[in-house]
Amino acid sequence: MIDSGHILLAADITAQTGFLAGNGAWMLTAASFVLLMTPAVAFFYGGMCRSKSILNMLMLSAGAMIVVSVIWPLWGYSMAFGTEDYIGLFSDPFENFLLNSIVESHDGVFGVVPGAGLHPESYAGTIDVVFQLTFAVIAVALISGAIAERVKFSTWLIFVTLWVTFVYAPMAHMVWGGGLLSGEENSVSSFIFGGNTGERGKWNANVIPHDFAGGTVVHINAGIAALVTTLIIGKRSGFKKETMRPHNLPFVMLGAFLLWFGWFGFNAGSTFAANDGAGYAWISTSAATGAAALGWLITERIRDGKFTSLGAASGIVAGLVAITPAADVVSPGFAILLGLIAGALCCLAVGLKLRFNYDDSLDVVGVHFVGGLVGTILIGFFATETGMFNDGGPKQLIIQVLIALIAIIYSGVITTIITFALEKTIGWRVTEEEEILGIDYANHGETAYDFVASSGLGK
Amino acid sequence: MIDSGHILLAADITAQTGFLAGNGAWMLTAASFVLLMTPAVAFFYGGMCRSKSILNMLMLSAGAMIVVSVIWPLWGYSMAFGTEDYIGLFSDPFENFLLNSIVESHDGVFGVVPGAGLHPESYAGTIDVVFQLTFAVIAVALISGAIAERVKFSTWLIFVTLWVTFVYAPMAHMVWGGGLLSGEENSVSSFIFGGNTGERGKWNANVIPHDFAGGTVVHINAGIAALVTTLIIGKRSGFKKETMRPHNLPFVMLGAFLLWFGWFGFNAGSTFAANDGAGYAWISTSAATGAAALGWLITERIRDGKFTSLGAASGIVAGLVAITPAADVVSPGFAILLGLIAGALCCLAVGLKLRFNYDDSLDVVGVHFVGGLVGTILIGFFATETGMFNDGGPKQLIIQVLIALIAIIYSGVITTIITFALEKTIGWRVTEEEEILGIDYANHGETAYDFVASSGLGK
Amino acid sequence: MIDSGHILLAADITAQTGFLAGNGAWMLTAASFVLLMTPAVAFFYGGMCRSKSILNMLMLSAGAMIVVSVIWPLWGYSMAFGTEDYIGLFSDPFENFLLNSIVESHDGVFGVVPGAGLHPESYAGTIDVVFQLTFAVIAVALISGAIAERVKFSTWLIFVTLWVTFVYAPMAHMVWGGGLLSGEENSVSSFIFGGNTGERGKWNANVIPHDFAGGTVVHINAGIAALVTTLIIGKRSGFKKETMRPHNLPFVMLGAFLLWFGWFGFNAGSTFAANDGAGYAWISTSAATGAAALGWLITERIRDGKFTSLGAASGIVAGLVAITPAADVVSPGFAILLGLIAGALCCLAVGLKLRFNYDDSLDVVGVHFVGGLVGTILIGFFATETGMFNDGGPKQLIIQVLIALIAIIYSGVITTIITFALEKTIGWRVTEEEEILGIDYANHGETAYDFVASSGLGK
Amino acid sequence: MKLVTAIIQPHRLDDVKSNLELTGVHGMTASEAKGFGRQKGHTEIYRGREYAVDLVPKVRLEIVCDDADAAIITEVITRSASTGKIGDGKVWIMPLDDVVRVRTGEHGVAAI
Amino acid sequence: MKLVTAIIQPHRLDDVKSNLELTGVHGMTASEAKGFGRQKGHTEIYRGREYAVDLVPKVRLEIVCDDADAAIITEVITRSASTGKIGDGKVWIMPLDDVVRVRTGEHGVAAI
Amino acid sequence: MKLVTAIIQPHRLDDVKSNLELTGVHGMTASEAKGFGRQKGHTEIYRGREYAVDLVPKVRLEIVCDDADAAIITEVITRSASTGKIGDGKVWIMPLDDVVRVRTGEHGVAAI
Ligand SMILES: Nc1ncnc2c1ncn2[C@@H]1O[C@H](COP(=O)(O)OP(=O)(O)O)[C@@H](O)[C@H]1O
Ligand SMILES: Nc1ncnc2c1ncn2[C@@H]1O[C@H](COP(=O)(O)OP(=O)(O)O)[C@@H](O)[C@H]1O
Ligand SMILES: Nc1ncnc2c1ncn2[C@@H]1O[C@H](COP(=O)(O)OP(=O)(O)O)[C@@H](O)[C@H]1O
Repeated sequence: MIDSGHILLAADITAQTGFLAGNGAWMLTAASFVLLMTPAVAFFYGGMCRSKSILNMLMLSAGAMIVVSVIWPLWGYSMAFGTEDYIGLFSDPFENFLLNSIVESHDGVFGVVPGAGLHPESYAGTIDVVFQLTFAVIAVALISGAIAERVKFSTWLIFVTLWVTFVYAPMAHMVWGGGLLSGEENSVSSFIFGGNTGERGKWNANVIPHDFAGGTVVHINAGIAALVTTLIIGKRSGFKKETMRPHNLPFVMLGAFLLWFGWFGFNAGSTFAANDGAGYAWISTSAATGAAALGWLITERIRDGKFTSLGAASGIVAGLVAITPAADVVSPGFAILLGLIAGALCCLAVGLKLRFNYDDSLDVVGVHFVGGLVGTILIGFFATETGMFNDGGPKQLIIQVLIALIAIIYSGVITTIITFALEKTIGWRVTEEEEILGIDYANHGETAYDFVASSGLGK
Repeated sequence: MIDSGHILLAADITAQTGFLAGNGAWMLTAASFVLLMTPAVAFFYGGMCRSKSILNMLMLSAGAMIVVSVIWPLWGYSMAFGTEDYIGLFSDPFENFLLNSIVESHDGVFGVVPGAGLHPESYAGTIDVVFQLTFAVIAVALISGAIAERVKFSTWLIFVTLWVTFVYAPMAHMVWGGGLLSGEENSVSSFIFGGNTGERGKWNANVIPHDFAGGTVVHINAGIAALVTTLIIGKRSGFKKETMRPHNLPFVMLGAFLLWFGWFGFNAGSTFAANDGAGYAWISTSAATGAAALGWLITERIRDGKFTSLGAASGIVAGLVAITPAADVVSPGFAILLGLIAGALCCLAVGLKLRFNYDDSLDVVGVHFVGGLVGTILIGFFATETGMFNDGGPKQLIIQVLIALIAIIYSGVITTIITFALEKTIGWRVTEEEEILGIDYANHGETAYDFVASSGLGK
Repeated sequence: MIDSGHILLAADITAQTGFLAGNGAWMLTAASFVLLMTPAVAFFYGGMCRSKSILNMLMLSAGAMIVVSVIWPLWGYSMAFGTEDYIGLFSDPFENFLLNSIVESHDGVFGVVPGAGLHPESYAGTIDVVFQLTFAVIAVALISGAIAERVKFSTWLIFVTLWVTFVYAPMAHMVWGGGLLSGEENSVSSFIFGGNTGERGKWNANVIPHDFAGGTVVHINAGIAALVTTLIIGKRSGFKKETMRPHNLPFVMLGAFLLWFGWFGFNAGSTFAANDGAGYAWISTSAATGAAALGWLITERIRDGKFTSLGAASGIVAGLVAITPAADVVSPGFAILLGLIAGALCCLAVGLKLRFNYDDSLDVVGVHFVGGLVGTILIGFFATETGMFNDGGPKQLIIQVLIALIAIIYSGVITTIITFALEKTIGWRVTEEEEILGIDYANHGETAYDFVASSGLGK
Repeated sequence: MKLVTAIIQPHRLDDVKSNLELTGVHGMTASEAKGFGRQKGHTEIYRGREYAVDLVPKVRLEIVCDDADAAIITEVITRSASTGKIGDGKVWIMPLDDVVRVRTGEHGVAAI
Repeated sequence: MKLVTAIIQPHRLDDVKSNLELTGVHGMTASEAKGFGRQKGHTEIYRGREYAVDLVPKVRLEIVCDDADAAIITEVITRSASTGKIGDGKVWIMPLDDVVRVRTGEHGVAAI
Repeated sequence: MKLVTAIIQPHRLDDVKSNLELTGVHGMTASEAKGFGRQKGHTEIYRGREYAVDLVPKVRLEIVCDDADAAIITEVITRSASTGKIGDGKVWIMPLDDVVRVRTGEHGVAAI
């Protein structure tokens, strides 16, 4: 007699672990792509500063990569994606301190995510750590654009540590780790719209907030933090008097191109599987990005008479940001519409800082905060099943606005506390004279370029 | 009693969908790599222009990415890879308008390509859309090198739309979508060499034109379009009087390096599966590329006495182009030979424009047209089974020459019509004065670099 | 009666080949990533030279890519990974000349590695060729940093050929191909510590030297070769008199960032499977890299008072190098420790050349040799099961020191012979006048940048 | 006629320029320069090695003017460029034989 | 001896240079400069903000010559550099005490 | 007072500078220049096309000094900059009316 159960099982496990390899391959790739986005941001921002500040700009991003690479395995991942939940805000930083339970194999097998069982969306737990790591890196790196050309590098390193610990990891937990802003039983959404316990004790919320790849967790979060820090830290010497044009627009373009590339890891990676859904997210992402660049360029052409390259680069980023929360739930047509709207709005939004007189130096608020908000809210209209334009009623819209608001408040408050604490202790700014001479020399004792050394004039 | 059929089926489906993940992972990656090739082209070309034109050069490529990202999901993919065929030239643009049938899942499952059934070469249909999208982007972006430093950005955006619609999508359909230049029943090849209907009604042509990853569809096509557009649009002010040296050769190298990198997606991705064939294509690609760079460098050394870096970069690209149609059917030895020939020939070919007095500014004709032709034709000699040097007789060679010819005629004629139409309506060129002052300022109101702002001389 | 064996088998094979796709997808990606590391090195080094030498620096790396792409399929792979072993040093270069047996499919199926049977770590043999190719390319490219700004390009091309043939391929064979420095029966380790023949005739060594991704094969090997070549070739004109500052630090950062990115292919690819182990290696790699950059920056801050960007870039590379041999056997905690140590030590080590008066121009010895050594030796302390800090006793440490020593001697001796032979025949150096005027013009007849052509002063 | 040449701190250029315009100077030529003097340069550090940069960025201004205006122009520049710190620069005045406007061929004061 | 200094439009350099060679001038020194004058600059736009660039790229030429040649050199430059558009530049002539050729140490006219 | 202007080979700058310091010169202004003269430029090759670069990189030095020092400064520069090869450059001396130190407003020799 043959043991059919056993046959099925054996074949099945092998087969299912076949998925592990496929999904793992894509998630390893996606994690690498997302890691590359931070250097991309570095060049996007670096090209936009003056030539006396590019090294520092690159170093702010590099500093984020360096510090978060160390603290994420220490306690960051554990705080965001541990199993215990503290009042919906974060999980235990010591549960997986130094990833101890994740990097231990049990009978030669490491754990997989999501959940415990093997299914077509599973992949190795160690890979999840690295994928999530790269999101934390870029989130904090984004903030640096708002406070460019004026802050002490040492203060920044400490800020990165505190912000990832007290703002990013909790926010990731709240939205993606089953906390307050998720659709779990103890979430705001369940509190308002209710839900019920389904089979196997799984909670089914009536309305589930949607943040596919980080519109709230990454962009609204970093965007509001950018606003707060620049308000506290203050303006650059010469703000609004000098125009401070970008010193190297090809670098800005390089950054935007690499962001576009890396963002496929960000969005198509956020399906956690190399399946049709990933392809779907890739399509939305590129459609929205192209449309947003068009939206920005057209707005510029009407207002200023030119299609600028800085506008194209900015529009690309605005589109990528806006589609981030929505890439898995908007059809290609709505993706294009969402992109057009985001591009035009962000183009107008970058002017706000002049009106309201805050020095968001490289427009993190105008692009990431506004873009993130646009995408998060438009889900309420465009989402395939739950959006108002798809007969979904207003509930999705309401919850989208709500999670955005709560995220703004949480991030705004905690970032304020951190930034103030640093201001009052070690201080944020280099001296005005150092700033005028160039932050590169002040912080790093270096200057970026020397094209004339061969002429003997380099020294 | 156990139901063995069911066991087999269950295990089998799970297993086969295991492939989906593996192939999907590679195809998502490959698509991202190919998308990166367009920025690579942008820097390859941008470094070659004068410093007053680099932004525009980058924008021509960015414009291609932006526009095609929007029109491909609208009607482009449908025209190229729909199921209906119109006189072998294209398929119905409305069949899959906005990808409507592709992004709809049926019982939770999206379609796969190729074909309907699951087999080891299957992968998700949504991923096919994005992989094909990236080819359309780079094909049209390549053309920009021929008309560098002188055209209006707005005209270019319209050209991109028309060319992808009326030239690229049809060409992709003809060769890869079962049209005139394929091996299907209604193809030129079947008309000439015949064929027969095999099992399950599948057509078996006696001779099948071979264009693995786009020697004809991308390179010959873009190359001839480049020639046509530059002839119609005319020369740059100062052509042949001034030498117009590259302003940033490290950018040219950066572009060439990124092209080499991205091209693994182009070629190893064109097996549509993460299998041995992909590895095989990777081997041919790198072998031919190395050999072509050597071929170009040696030719230069003999003729000019130096191994130039521009030559190395150009040779790399020439090799990548030439191996594109052939990477799956030439042995490593023949790949090296093919590369050497392509490198040497392209090195000589870039001089033609001076003799025949057309301003193919950055040598799109000399590299892509000639390189694509070399690879397409050498298949007739080198191909593993059907090439003359492998006892294959002359039929493959004849069909290769034929499809190249037909592609040249089709692309040449339609591109001429489009280019002329634009010339007679909105016009192509900026004014001569604007051109001399710099296309960057004329089109975009920007200048690329400002290394002296800190010296106060930036304004 | 159903044939359960058959069911199992059929399902199993399909399932297992499911792995092939998943692993293949990741290995194709990893190979592409590693290939990108050589351009990354090119920019890392290129930015560090003076503006009159960057093209040459880029060309030394490009030359490595070009030449090795051709010789690897010819005889390189066969020498390193063939089945025959010659006195533990290399295998038969003609066994797989032009990869003849690898690119031939047998009954439609190409071979897989590792081993003959299909198991979850299998992937296509053709993909192994390309993955290994990329390692050979970067190993030789690294050396170029030590002899920057002064050597003839033609001599370099010949050196690349000889070094990969007589140093790299044998070293890869010795460590990874079952040679002297492996754990096989005929290895040094088995000679000293013994072992026994296990089931199915497989040899089990008592102590197995550990070089995960190339601490010995790539970094110690290239590092010692760098020292030897610079000693023989001699110093740059002006060494120690002029300080020769980096001309383009953003390029240095670009290189370091791309190295970090590509290194995930290097390390996470060296598990040869898209599994948890790959994620594990990714975690160690990023943790050690972040920590090493911190280690370098802190050392600099204490000694020089500044956190330099060149220091951050160098620390990143030092960390990547040091974790390379160890990434699969150190816990995240030890990875951080290893990184800190490597960063600090390498920071101090780059000063040695001034004390001992050799012109290791861009610090290949200080970073790759020292970093590779640190990682290789610390395995003896930190390794999960065999390290002294994990109750492993001193045997692992002893064997690690030993393989490092043998590698140093082998590489040192053969590189000396090759370098001397070239010195005495075609010669290495351009003339001093050419060197002062700039190696770019001397070797390539070009200059890198022309930002002023529009001012008419470019010529 | 005179040629007034001024070596000034780069960040003073804007003020100098606008004050000169107020004084009625409608043309000048500027260029990059590197100064060497009492003001010491700075030290950059690359992989632990110090690199002394003793040439300091300056801007050179050249203004052709009528004999009578030289003094006042010198005065305006000196006043607007001065920060009181070492390294503020120099102004010097040279005699000119003639000046020509390229566009028209006009000579002398008419060409300024 | 005289020093003739010319500020010209960058794109006229080639013509000026070849015409000077025809006139028998075998040496000169050129450098980058930025001009400010009647010719207005341009406005660049970055994220909607305008950025006025009022310094215009120019080339400065310096030619040391015998007293007798100054006029003709000035004439040749003026003629070859002129496009008739505002911004064509200036030429000015200054007296020199002496000139030395570095290579040989020759003084005066022999050094030119 | 005098203005000594020197056009020299870029790689001689370090030596010239230190010798001038030894001679007691404590200030000078340097700038990039491109020379055209007997020394011929070089030919670069791009995709087979030759590109003649006939402007050679030079450094221009300007030193304001007391009348009495002009000759010795000229002498020191000439000596330290000379390599004996064509293209070593020129030094020329011009009369100055006055010089002012921006920081203090001092005039004449006191300002140097
Ligand atoms: N003798 C000189 N000849 C020409 N330029 C000089 C001379 N001395 C100083 N300079 C220029 O003036 C600048 C300021 O001089 P410095 O001695 O540093 O300060 P200060 O003039 O305030 O005493 C220098 O950087 C240099 O460009
Ligand atoms: N007074 C001046 N002193 C020095 N250079 C001047 C002066 N006036 C003009 N220039 C130079 O001549 C250039 C052309 O002058 P501009 O007034 O624009 O036109 P034009 O000389 O044709 O009337 C300016 O850009 C500037 O470089
Ligand atoms: N008549 C001139 N006026 C101004 N500068 C000159 C003149 N002749 C030569 N020069 C400068 O001197 C440099 C050297 O002159 P060149 O004729 O090449 O060699 P040499 O002075 O050794 O004979 C030139 O590159 C140029 O910068």
